[in-house]
Amino acid sequence: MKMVSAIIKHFKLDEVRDALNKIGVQGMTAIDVKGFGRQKGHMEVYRGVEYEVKFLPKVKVEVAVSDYKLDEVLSSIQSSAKTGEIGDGKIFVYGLEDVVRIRTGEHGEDAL
Amino acid sequence: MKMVSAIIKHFKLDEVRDALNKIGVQGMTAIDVKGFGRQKGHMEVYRGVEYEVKFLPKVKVEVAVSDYKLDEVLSSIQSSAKTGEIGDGKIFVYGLEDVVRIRTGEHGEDAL
Amino acid sequence: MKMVSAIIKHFKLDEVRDALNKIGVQGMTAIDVKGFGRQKGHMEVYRGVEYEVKFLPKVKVEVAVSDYKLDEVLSSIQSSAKTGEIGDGKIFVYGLEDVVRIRTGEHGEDAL
Amino acid sequence: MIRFTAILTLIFTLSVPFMVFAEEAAPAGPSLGLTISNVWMMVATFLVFIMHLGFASLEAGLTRSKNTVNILFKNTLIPAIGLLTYAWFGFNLMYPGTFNGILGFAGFGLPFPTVGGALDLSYNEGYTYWTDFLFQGMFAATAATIVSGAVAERIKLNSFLVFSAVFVGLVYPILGSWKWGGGWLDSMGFYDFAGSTLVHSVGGWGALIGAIMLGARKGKYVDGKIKPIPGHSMPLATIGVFLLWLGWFGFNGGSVLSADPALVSLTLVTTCIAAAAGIIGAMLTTWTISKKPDLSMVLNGCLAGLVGITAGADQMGLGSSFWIGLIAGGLVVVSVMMIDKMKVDDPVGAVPVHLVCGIWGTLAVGIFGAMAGMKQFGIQLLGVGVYGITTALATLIIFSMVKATMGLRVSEEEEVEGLDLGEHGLEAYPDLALQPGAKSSAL
Amino acid sequence: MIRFTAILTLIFTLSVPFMVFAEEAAPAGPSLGLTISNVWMMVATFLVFIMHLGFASLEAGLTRSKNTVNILFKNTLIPAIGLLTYAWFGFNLMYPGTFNGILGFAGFGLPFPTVGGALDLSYNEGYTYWTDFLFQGMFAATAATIVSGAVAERIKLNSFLVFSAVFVGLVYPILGSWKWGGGWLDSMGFYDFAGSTLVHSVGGWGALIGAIMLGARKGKYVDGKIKPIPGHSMPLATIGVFLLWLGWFGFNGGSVLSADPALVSLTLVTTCIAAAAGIIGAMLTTWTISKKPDLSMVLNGCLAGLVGITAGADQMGLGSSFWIGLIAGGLVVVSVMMIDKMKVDDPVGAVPVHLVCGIWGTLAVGIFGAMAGMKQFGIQLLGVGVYGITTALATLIIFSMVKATMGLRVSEEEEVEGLDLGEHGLEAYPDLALQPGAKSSAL
Amino acid sequence: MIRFTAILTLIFTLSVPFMVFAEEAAPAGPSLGLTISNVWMMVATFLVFIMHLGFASLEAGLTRSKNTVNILFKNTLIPAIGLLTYAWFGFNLMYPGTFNGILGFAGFGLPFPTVGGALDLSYNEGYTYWTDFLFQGMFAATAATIVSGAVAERIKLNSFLVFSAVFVGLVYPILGSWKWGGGWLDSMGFYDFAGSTLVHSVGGWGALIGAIMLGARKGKYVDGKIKPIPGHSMPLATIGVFLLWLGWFGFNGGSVLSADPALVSLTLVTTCIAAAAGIIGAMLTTWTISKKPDLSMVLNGCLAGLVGITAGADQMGLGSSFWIGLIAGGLVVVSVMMIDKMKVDDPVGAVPVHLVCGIWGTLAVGIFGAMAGMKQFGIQLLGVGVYGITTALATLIIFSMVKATMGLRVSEEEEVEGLDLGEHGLEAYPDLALQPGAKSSAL
Ligand SMILES: Nc1ncnc2c1ncn2[C@@H]1O[C@H](COP(=O)(O)OP(=O)(O)O)[C@@H](O)[C@H]1O
Ligand SMILES: Nc1ncnc2c1ncn2[C@@H]1O[C@H](COP(=O)(O)OP(=O)(O)O)[C@@H](O)[C@H]1O
Ligand SMILES: Nc1ncnc2c1ncn2[C@@H]1O[C@H](COP(=O)(O)OP(=O)(O)O)[C@@H](O)[C@H]1O
Repeated sequence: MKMVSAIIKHFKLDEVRDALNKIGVQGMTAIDVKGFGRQKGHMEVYRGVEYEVKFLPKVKVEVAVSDYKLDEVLSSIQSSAKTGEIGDGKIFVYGLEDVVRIRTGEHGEDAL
Repeated sequence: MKMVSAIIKHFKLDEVRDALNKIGVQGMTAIDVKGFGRQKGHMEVYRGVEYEVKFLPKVKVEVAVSDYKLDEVLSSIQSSAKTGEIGDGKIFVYGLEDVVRIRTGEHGEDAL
Repeated sequence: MKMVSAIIKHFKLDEVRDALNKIGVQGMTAIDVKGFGRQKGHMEVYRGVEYEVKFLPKVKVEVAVSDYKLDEVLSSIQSSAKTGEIGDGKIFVYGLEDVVRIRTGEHGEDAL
Repeated sequence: MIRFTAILTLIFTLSVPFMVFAEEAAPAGPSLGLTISNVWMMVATFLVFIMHLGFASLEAGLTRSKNTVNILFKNTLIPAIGLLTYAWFGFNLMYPGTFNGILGFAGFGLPFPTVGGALDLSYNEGYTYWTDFLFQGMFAATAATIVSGAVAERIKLNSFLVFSAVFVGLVYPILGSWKWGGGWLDSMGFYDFAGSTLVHSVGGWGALIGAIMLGARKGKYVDGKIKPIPGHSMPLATIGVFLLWLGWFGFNGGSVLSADPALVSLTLVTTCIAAAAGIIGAMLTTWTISKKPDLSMVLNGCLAGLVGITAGADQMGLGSSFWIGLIAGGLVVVSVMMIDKMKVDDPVGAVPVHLVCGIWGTLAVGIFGAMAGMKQFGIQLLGVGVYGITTALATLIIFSMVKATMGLRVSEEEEVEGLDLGEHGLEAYPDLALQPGAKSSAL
Repeated sequence: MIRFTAILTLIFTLSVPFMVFAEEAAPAGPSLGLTISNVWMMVATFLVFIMHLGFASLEAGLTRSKNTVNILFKNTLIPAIGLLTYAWFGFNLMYPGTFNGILGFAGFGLPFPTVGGALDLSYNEGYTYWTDFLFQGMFAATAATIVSGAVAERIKLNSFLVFSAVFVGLVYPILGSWKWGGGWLDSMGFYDFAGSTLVHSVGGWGALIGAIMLGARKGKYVDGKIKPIPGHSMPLATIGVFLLWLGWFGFNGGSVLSADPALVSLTLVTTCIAAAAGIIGAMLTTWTISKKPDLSMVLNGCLAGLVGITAGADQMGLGSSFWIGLIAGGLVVVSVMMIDKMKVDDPVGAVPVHLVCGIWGTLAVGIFGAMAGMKQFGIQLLGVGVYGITTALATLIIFSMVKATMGLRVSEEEEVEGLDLGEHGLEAYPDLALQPGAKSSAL
Repeated sequence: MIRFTAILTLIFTLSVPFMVFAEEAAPAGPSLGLTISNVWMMVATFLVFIMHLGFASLEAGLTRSKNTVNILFKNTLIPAIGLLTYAWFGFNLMYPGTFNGILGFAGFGLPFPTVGGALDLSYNEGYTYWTDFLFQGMFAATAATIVSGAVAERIKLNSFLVFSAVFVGLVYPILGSWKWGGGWLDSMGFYDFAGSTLVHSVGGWGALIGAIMLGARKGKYVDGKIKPIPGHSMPLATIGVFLLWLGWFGFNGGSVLSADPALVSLTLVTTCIAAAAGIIGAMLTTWTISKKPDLSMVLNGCLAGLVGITAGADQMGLGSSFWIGLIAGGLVVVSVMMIDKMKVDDPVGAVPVHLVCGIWGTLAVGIFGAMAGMKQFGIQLLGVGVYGITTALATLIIFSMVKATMGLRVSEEEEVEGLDLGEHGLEAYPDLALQPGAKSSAL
């Protein structure tokens, strides 16, 4: 199993969720994060002094998937989250050694 | 070493922490997240229009453990976080290649 | 590739970011978390009753790096985040199986 | 719900004849004295009105964000329900004119006195009929608000609304008539200038009975230990207390019922000295007991001083006001802790502030100031007792009836999830949820 | 920007001669009646002033946190712009003295009447020249504020400021002169006590035209479906509404233009009964329609009742006030939903509250109370129509000209990112961002 | 702490004899003129009172959330300490009757004037003894509040409380007696209508010395660069400024010390025009300099205009008021930036607003309006200098003594962690922490 963790723009969250739903992914977890990357932060001014807020608000979406689904999920996220501009984000893929469904105690693929 | 990452209900956080303490786990990190799963979101109404808030508030608890402790930790979390109802959450297990304690610079199991 | 995930103190965030920038790391993601560890929480009083707030505010910084850069990144974080006192935090290292840049669709090292 | 609407519509339709129209309210040369006093009484009315925002802010601030919409909703409804029931029958229950001293009723609606087709300005030297009604009506609604804080975070919305309507429409006016309406306790010499007992203790008893009948919030008392449940916004709570202090200028100052310069200004000074002393008293007590000075206690201390001085604000000198306030400030801290130990869960401290200090203030009239004396103290004690027993009983009956018919407490699930979602389907701070578009997010 | 500053400076420099100095304003034995009424009118002025904070809070509460700084900025600027333009020419456009009934102007600045070198106190029985100006000036600025809510979260800051200056400086006073300035609609018998039409509908038409011309906020109507965009803070919104109710005591009570005890106090009672009934009306309607009682609707219901009673607050009895308010409360809920279905995006409900209920209140003068009658109803309808057409037209022209020259709407990117960053480079709640040092973080 | 309590109790016990009781305050036919003016002065008192909430909100809004409880605590204590010390000795230090012009004292407590056992109503034409005390007492406390903002986020709580007690109890009244008490500067012709110097500059000097002695907040100036530390809530800051503007109606309007219709209403108009012009002045300056219009600066600009007009609010015409306000608005923006460059860390802008514009307003009396002239300008300059030197010196001494005995600044750890946890063990927004039960979380 793999854990897919995508850093995307806030306003793309609904689209990504719908895209994932469409290919049969039923669970995911979203987290508010702040990103720092090629996209430069925005300038703010406070009481006459300008300063750069370097971390930009992003959402991280985590989806656990079976190995065979990985490619489909990756391209689904990539196409639904894309605007073509800098700051679109990144997807990270981790190996997942086990999954447990708390309610039932099931392990592995069954728990997904 | 493994990283155990559990998505649980907010009001179970204290119980899970206490359960982990009891089996000797002394460190953990908690994060506010929003979950989307089998459990359906709640309906809200705003100015006459109903809509579904699909992401529900959950907590993610991350615990790094030695390999030999994994099973104990998993069952400890599973039993303390369980209510038996949909939405109890999931536990994900990752492989952990290294750990560093910042204060001392120790690596590996010693740093846990 | 590796994912380096460091739990640090809030007021060290800028230093860590600058240190990473200096060694050529251009992207990272930061998340507000609450930590529980050797460092004890603080006591609060509310309406005559004392209680311990056990989870302390921390920041998690996630940095994806090429394998060859791992050691440099680890020691850079460790030295910039260190105060020498309990609660300095921990660094966790995961294996990263793939990375995708959403904007371009590039995979692997190219996407970093 | 639809049935409820229909009944309400019917009831109001029937009552309209009783609401006499004021089509020709053109006045004929009002006296300057009346005009001045009436301006003052109107200002006092505005100040009492703003206390409702004070209560709303304080209660919202001292409870959790998942119940904030519910609190704000209740506190918006209370003045509405209060004013309408008071207009419909409450005012005439409270001030029935000459009556048997226990229960009287001057009829439905507000049949205003006229002379030559216009409003009779000889109604009172200090205010017109309309000002009288509005000032008293704003007062009436505050009693219900006091209960609201103590039962917060677990009471069902419609149960609370029904309770409030009965409490503010019937209980408060009837009990009020015994003293302010010229009833039997008034004849006996019981003194309560602006309502330490008539408003605050009455509200406080309602709060106590309500809190006991509902039981504690889930998670408040676990394995015999008290687990604090901090409120969600100290700024809101502080805004609330400052607005309440502001409102008290009208609450006490308006209770002079005229613009009499000496008496009104003395009242304002005693009120402020007691409030200031209440703050100091609470600070010293909490700092001594808890080692750290607790803002929420100091805020309660300010209100404690205000409630304490209310019964005798026109009878005290500066020294007396200072001591009444200082003691009230200490009392409130100690009684918050005691009530907590008795496992009565009162999220905002309504019982310590309004009940405990209401009693203290009423008795203080017999201890300090112009009326001090054993005999007066005895009468004050009697009044405290009478109001205590009758209000407690009345509240018990109403809450029991509501409980039997509609239920009192929300489900455990709703309580955990928060009443905002359960009762209203609306969050207080929706942007804190993860909503696309809500966050300010750079592209 | 620099050019703008230069022009403004030039303009004001030129106009200073018109601002007559009041160096010797020492009064010579004012009458007690004037003194009392003037105190009352000053209090009323303060209350109307605080409505600006009410609007600021309500609008900020009902919109998203990423646009909060922008809303607060606009609402801070509006009274400033309003007072200065009104001082400079607005007051003398609105009250030109005897004029042709359509357009008159008494000159730039505020040339106050003097007698023997001092302020002429015979100016009016109820207030001095200065009180008159300040009370009317505070009123004027509210009309622009109404528009602000409807166009929130997408209008360019400087475009809005220019619009406001013209709207409050020219449109409102000229239209106002037709009735309150003694113009042609006044001669025809049109009645609008405190401005259901002159303030609220005028503001409401501006709001409607503005909202239509700007188009909906991104994400509000997607694939033909309405997607609610909840505001970010219900406590702020509630504080706003309570402050507005408080302000209305001055808005309506001050419109008596003297401290007449009978009339002012009656006005306050009708105002409060209508507000209370508006709350109940909105609650019943929203509870019936949505199954859950919506706080934001109940808050709007309170304002609806207040707007509804405003045209006839001195003409109504209690029953009439109740029905006017109750119907307004129902109307506002229904019209919020209807306007939404028509895909006009009005984030705070300015159109339902101020336009719909402003019209309702104006017509109600012909249906209820002392002036009720077919003829009066006809005249009221005429007034509603005249003000509707002229304001809509005027607003259309101004907005079109602003659009052509400076543009109306911020870029899509700025809208997504929020106007706080785009227009001001400042966040409303910077601590919620991840800033080292901001968070309370144990070492 | 216990010892402190004991001492305080002792002190107050001793002083009680000095607090004469007002047992028989029944008035005997007050004149209508007095009654009216007294109503006005009481209203003005309420307005000055609400400034304390204004300061609390503004300061809390412009600082970080980890120090909010501390700020609210201080601002709740200040009026309490202010009123009690003023009652005990401050009032009689400030208004000692006939005295040597430099230092006088009319005794402890408030020995009110009586005639025939009742309050002597011939005390003053405009107010009773009690109203006088309360109005002046509310004023007194504002001077200490000004300091509070400048030393925020790093001063020890008890050190600040001790400083405040001495500052408001001794420094302010003694300095005040030189002018308002009829002392030597008054004799010389120095003019300060409502306190640009006596309240605002005095507070501002305290703020400046305090900010310098404490040093900057950790992280404000790093490697010679200014790192902005944005406040945590712009809505709170805005609420604060609107409440302050509201309060200024009483601050300036009440300083007429009677309800004189011409003078009071003129004062209100000049006050509002200056506030409005201050907003515009600050907006133009910040927009020009920073390219983006900064809300926090515009809010400061409003206060700058208000502080600027305060010294001559009864002496100015409209044009003068406009220019005084506009310049104040520009001045505040420039001086915020200059003070920052000098590495004096003043989180809320207390020094630019109260000190810089207080000086500007005092001098403006010699430049604009009825008193303009070289001679008056010279006297004004003298007053500014005298108050500057003495206040700065007095503050330096007090702060040095406090520093030597109790220390001034919290530990670096406490500063990083926040004073809310360090001094109070309480968070301002506990729900934002991860507390089970706090969050609204679906089961
Ligand atoms: N090396 C990295 N490690 C962790 N997160 C990263 C890394 N690089 C980028 N990110 C995250 O991805 C987001 C988008 O990256 P960015 O470089 O700005 O965009 P793009 O790849 O489209 O040019 C960043 O805001 C950050 O949260
Ligand atoms: N595939 C997944 N990837 C990531 N997180 C998931 C996944 N499935 C579920 N979750 C998380 O687990 C939580 C509980 O899942 P849910 O399916 O509702 O409960 P249950 O497994 O008990 O039926 C979700 O709210 C979500 O945060
Ligand atoms: N086993 C663990 N799993 C996950 N997070 C941990 C673990 N141990 C510590 N942490 C995180 O690291 C932070 C610092 O750990 P702590 O033990 O207090 O410091 P130190 O290692 O310097 O003594 C904690 O607050 C927690 O967030």
